[in-house]
Amino acid sequence: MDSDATDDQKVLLDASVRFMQQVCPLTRVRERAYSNITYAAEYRRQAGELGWFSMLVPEDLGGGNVSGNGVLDAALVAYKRGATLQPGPFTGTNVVAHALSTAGSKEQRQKVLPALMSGEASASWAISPPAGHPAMEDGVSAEFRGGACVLSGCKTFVQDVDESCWLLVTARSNAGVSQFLVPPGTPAVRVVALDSLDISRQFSEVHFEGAQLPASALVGMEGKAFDLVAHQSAIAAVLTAAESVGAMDHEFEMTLRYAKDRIAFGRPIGSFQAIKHLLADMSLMLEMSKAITLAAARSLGSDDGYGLEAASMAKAFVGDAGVDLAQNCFQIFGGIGFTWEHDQHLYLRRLTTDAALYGDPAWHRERLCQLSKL
Amino acid sequence: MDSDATDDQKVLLDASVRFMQQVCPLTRVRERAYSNITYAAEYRRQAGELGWFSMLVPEDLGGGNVSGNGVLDAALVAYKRGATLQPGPFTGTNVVAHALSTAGSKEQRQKVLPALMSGEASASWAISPPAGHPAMEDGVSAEFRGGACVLSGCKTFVQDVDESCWLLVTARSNAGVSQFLVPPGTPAVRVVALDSLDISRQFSEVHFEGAQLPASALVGMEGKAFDLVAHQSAIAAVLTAAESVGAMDHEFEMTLRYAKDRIAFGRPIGSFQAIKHLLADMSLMLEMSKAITLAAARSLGSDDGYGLEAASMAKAFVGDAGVDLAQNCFQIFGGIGFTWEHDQHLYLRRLTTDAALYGDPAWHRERLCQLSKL
Amino acid sequence: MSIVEALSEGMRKMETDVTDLEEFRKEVRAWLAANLKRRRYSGPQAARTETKTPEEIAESRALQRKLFDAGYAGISFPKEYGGRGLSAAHERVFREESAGYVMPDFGAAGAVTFSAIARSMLAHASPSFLRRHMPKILSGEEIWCQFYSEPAAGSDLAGIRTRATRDGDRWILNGSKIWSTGAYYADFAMCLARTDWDVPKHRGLTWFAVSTKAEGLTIRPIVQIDGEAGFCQEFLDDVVVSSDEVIGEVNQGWAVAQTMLVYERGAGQAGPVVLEPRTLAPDLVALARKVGRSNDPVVRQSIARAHINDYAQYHLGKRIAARLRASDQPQPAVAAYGKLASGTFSPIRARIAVEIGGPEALLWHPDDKRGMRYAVNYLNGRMTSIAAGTNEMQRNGIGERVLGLPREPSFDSNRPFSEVIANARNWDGRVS
Amino acid sequence: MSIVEALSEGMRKMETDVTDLEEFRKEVRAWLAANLKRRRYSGPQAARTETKTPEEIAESRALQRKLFDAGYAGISFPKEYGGRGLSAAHERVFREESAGYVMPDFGAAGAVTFSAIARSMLAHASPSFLRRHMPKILSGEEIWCQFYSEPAAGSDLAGIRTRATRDGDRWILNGSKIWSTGAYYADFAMCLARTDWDVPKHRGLTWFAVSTKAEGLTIRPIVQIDGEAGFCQEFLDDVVVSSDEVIGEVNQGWAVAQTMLVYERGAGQAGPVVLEPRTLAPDLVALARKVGRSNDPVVRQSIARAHINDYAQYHLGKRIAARLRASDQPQPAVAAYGKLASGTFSPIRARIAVEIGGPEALLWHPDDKRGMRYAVNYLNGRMTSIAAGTNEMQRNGIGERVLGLPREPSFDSNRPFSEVIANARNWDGRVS
Repeated sequence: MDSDATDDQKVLLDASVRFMQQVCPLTRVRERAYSNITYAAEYRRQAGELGWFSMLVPEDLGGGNVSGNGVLDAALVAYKRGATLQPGPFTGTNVVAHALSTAGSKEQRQKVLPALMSGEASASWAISPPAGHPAMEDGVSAEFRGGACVLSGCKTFVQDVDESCWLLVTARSNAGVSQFLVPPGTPAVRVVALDSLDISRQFSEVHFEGAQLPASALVGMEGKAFDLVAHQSAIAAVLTAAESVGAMDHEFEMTLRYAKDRIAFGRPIGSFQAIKHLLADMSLMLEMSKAITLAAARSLGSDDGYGLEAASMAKAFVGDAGVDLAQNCFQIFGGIGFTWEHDQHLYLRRLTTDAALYGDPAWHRERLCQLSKL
Repeated sequence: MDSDATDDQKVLLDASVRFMQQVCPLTRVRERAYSNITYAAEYRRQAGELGWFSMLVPEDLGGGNVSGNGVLDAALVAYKRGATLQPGPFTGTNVVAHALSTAGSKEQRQKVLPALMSGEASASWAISPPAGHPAMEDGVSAEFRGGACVLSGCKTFVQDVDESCWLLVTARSNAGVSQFLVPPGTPAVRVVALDSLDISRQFSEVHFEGAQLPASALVGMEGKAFDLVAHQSAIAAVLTAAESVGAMDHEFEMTLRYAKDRIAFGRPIGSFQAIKHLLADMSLMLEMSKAITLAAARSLGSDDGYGLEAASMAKAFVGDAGVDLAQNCFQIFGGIGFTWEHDQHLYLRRLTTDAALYGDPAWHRERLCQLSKL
Repeated sequence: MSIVEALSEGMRKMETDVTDLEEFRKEVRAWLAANLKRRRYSGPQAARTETKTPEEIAESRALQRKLFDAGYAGISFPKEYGGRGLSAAHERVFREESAGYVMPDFGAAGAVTFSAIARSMLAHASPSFLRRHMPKILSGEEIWCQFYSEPAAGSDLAGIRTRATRDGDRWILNGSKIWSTGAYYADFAMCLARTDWDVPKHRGLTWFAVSTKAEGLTIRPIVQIDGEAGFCQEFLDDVVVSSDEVIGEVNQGWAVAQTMLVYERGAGQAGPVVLEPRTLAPDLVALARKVGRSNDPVVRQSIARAHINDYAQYHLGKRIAARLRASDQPQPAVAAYGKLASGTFSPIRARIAVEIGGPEALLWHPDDKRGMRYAVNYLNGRMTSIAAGTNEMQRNGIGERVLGLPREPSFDSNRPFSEVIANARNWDGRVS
Repeated sequence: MSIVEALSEGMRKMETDVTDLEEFRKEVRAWLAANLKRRRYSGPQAARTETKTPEEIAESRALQRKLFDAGYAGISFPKEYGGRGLSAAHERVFREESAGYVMPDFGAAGAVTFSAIARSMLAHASPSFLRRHMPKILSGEEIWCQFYSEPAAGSDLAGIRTRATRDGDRWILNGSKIWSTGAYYADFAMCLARTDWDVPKHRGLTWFAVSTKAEGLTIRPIVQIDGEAGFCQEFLDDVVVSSDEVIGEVNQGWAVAQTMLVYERGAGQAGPVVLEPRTLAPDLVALARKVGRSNDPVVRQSIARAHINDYAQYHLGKRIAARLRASDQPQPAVAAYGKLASGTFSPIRARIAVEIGGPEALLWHPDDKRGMRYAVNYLNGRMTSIAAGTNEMQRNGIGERVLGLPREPSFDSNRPFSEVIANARNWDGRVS
């Protein structure tokens, strides 16, 4: 999607790519370098310097973007991140930065937001309930007792939570949907690291065992978070789709090269229609994935009235197309793709997980119907 | 599926094929010969002589089959019928003959059943409501007033109703699901012939405008038809799937021949993998369609406890596979397939309609879940 | 200078001749609002080749004349041939602005006339030919069609067997053509014939302008599977054509065909003419509501799928257009993405309607012609997957020309065509 | 006598030697009930090549020995080679009856040993070779594996580059093999090597029996994407093999390979060993219930689809088996339907589980190894679409050998193999 970037965006992307190549190439992803706290902190700090976590924050709060459309800038960075399966809660931190900018208290904006933007701290969004269709706000209930608020329940699929990580928790109370900003190290919040199909990132389950939070932990007003959650969900959808498109693009290139190089029956296998036509179809789906993701980023970032719908459409389309593409690449690689040392499985794992993250294709299709008043 | 037939079944099938070749080859189907009453009556009479409408009727009621499994025999005949897109309510008449054998009154068994078996009269099943998911029993309500029963509402997708056609109407009353045998020419029963995607058969809408029927029109007990309707539905599913498989088989053969004969780029097009692999996949789906349809017929006809499930599985699988196959054949024929004079569209029309008839694939999948207590 | 270079030079030249585009946009906007009727988005337009009545054609001719008189026909065509002599960017502005209006509709033949045929002529025909025909084309007086495909030459576009024999300063044409869209109301046809049989297939072809009233020419409508007859089949029996009416060089017909292909695939348009789909598949929603299934989660999934595909296809089109605009050269293989997308998703979409509607989509009252629209869409659902280049041909093009995959073995590109025909039946796949 | 004739004569011969099958069935039923443990249907078995521990292998050897001692190993193998000398029908009876029991499990290597390897040996190896090895194979003492595929020879099965050079009455082998299932616990390998480079590829191949303890042989487990290491890669560095241990004729290895293929594809089994799936996809139902989505209509559609495909696949298998039994000749291309069905539907089924489960299928507690089963199935979902003949190869076989479609052009079947290798890189698709 480089050809879609403006000159200013290209500067941002080039710097970002250099950073990733130096600090976290695929070999380091394989080693799970990001699970080391010191490494992760340094990664975040440098990413913060590049502006990765400031793009959805208005200038008067210290943020900024290069094109006037922060969602589009972030999506282009996400696309580059996806190509080398970068770890770290990029989507989460940006979603939380957006939420604090939009609805955070003065304290949250002044104390937490700058730390997120600089990469000093990270943030992740605890949204998915452990069971059921990802009806986003389920899983954790909030009860107000005196000046404190008590959270109980569980969220899962929370990405890259570490000791310095703030959690934005979307929960239900009698008043409706509310959100809470939970500081790292809060008592009765138990983070359980899980193993995962996707080995490029770390997912956790977070248990809220009657965790007490001060009222100041509320983001926005109690029970009024519905619209903000919808917007956060759209941002997460677009950024996840963009990361997927990056991963698709890279995997497609690997596979294309293999189809040209691999010889069987005295010919390169890419000369057989069975392979050639499959690659042509995959290329079409990849181009459509790029087109719909960019369209969604443009629409959501410019508040043109169709952003929520477009975001859900992009997530649904790319979710399915990404898994299809990874499966087809696997088929073309054949036996060699079954080996641990080959990279294809890293992409298959990532794209399959991305499809489910922040709402799977079926969920976003249903959401599109609801947004369209069907 | 000839190789699956016993010697006795082969005799039945050979005679049936000769009859169809002589009386109703594809040229006559195109001319809609069956819309002529005299022709239809003669067709039915000869078909009756072959035993087409007796196979689901026990011997003590004058029926009989050649293999001990009437559903299997009927499915094999249906398969042969499908190959040349035969008209006439074969499925309907057999379903009604089964219903009367199982639950009909003495009068219905003695007066109507013999006429159906001989082909003197035909019968069609009015089951599909005009709207909604084909929740089979909707669309017509029955109300008992004194000795009479009044039917109101509408059924659609009723096949090949003509002046001599009995209707088995599945309706709701306060007591539950009931069925009624409506004689041809009943007042306040208005048959509206519709145009249809499928031009090999005639479908109608039947309006019941407060039609009064005597209590003797009930088939079985009021409100107790649920199990019988489920069994009828399974029979209709298997016979429709079998007709579809016959149509698929014939269309596949036509297309395979074309792929061998048609030259492009100095080669027969069937030598290109794009065509060859598509045909191989279609052939697989065709073989699976044969396998699942025969399995369902065997299971349903032998009352082995899994017949209803198997019938729904066959209908769902073949419904989708039939439309896929017809679409792929169209693609292989290319331009020539767009012409009215080419036969491919007759098969496309038929297979698409078969998929929807007596419950579409989605409906049968949901039914499978319900039968499986999910 | 290759055709590709000639074309791109032409495009660049026009691009440089820039007047104030925004000024032009205002002018266009005002004229459209004052003179044409609006249309609205009602779901994607299904491909269909409908029979056109003489009245409909006459109406479209009048509307085309209106555009021509106002200077909006052939905006980027040279003035000496009846155009306005503005740039491709102006043409684009007009297309963007007019997307919401009812425009002349000559059916598929219209699209062919104004994009592929007129533009290929501009690139290849002689000045005298262009002065003779182009103003009549732009004003709607001459509708053209193609005599291109043949019963034995479909995907294999260069496998033409219609024969043209030179006879002094005229040519005698014999053979048979098929899939000529709108030939029954066209005034002229651009006809491809073989003028040399002893060279490989691409090197012995020539284009001719043939009047549809020519003696020895029989035009017969083809009844399609939807009952319409928008296509025709032709039989050429000693049809005489003057040497003046050769388009491009003799035996260089493949070069013209390549140009034509570029414009047919939309490289000459460089901009989507459809509206952005921002309403959830209105046709499917209406159908689902009608049959009471709009709350069925399975149906809702299908409706959403259809709309998402529409939306992705629209933005793919925009993306392709932008890429083509940014490029110095026409890129037919890039345009093939749009064709393949349509060929892939149109059949799926037509099928979704039939699945949602069930009997409501499959059956209709004989006197309710609107009731058959889902069935007709379904039958025509494969139009874009077959006509004007099958999905398979698009995949070959994308695979080899965009992705750079190694070629399919070719058995017919280096041998005399007469020999290829003779050998094909004995083809056994063995390569010595 | 061709291999196919030899095989079918062998099959017929065994079939004629009929004792009372029903008597045999009773005997088997009683023995199984008294000696083995039962198993139940719990959804289709996902293809997977797991690491086997020495303990598991030892257990399976003991169980195999138990079968052997009771006369149920090699039921249709000749008595002189340790078998029971009964018919293929007896073998089938045993397979049907034992389907519900826990049987010896040497992993994929076991299936290879007892079907493909043992039966190919029977058809091609010398009597002295068979007397030496076969009783040990049947009793579980000698587990065999294949050294067949190579890094540069996957789908192109005859493109072998491992070299065997004659040296008096012994051969020296050099090269590299891959995808040898269970090589790390096998005792012997059947190894294919090129013994003549100056003839077309199919005509210069020979099979050798190689001890896995041979000097110069390095066996290295391949870590798979699911973390298991059931496959191995081998390096042969001047491995010496005695001429006694050649299997079949020198340079006629392709004939042996063809026989092996027939048995690998199940033509030697002629009967499904799985249970009829009559319970709605139990694994998926359990998962849907666990995540509270068993009432979601979209999930229910997926579950039904999966079960219907399972059911159709099972009955396809039965149908193929019946057709193979009815035929006089092995029909590997017919058996290819079963392989293609599995290769088509296994990946779909694995994906459905992941879609239903969402995080529940994608994530698991590190100490809950069962929690990762959906992820492992998913990673192995393409096993049957790739291993032992890709879907693409099955489609070629069905297309050409069952449907009779014209052949793909072949560039390597008539030229010396050394020349094919040299030319492949310069392949340009042009056919002179």
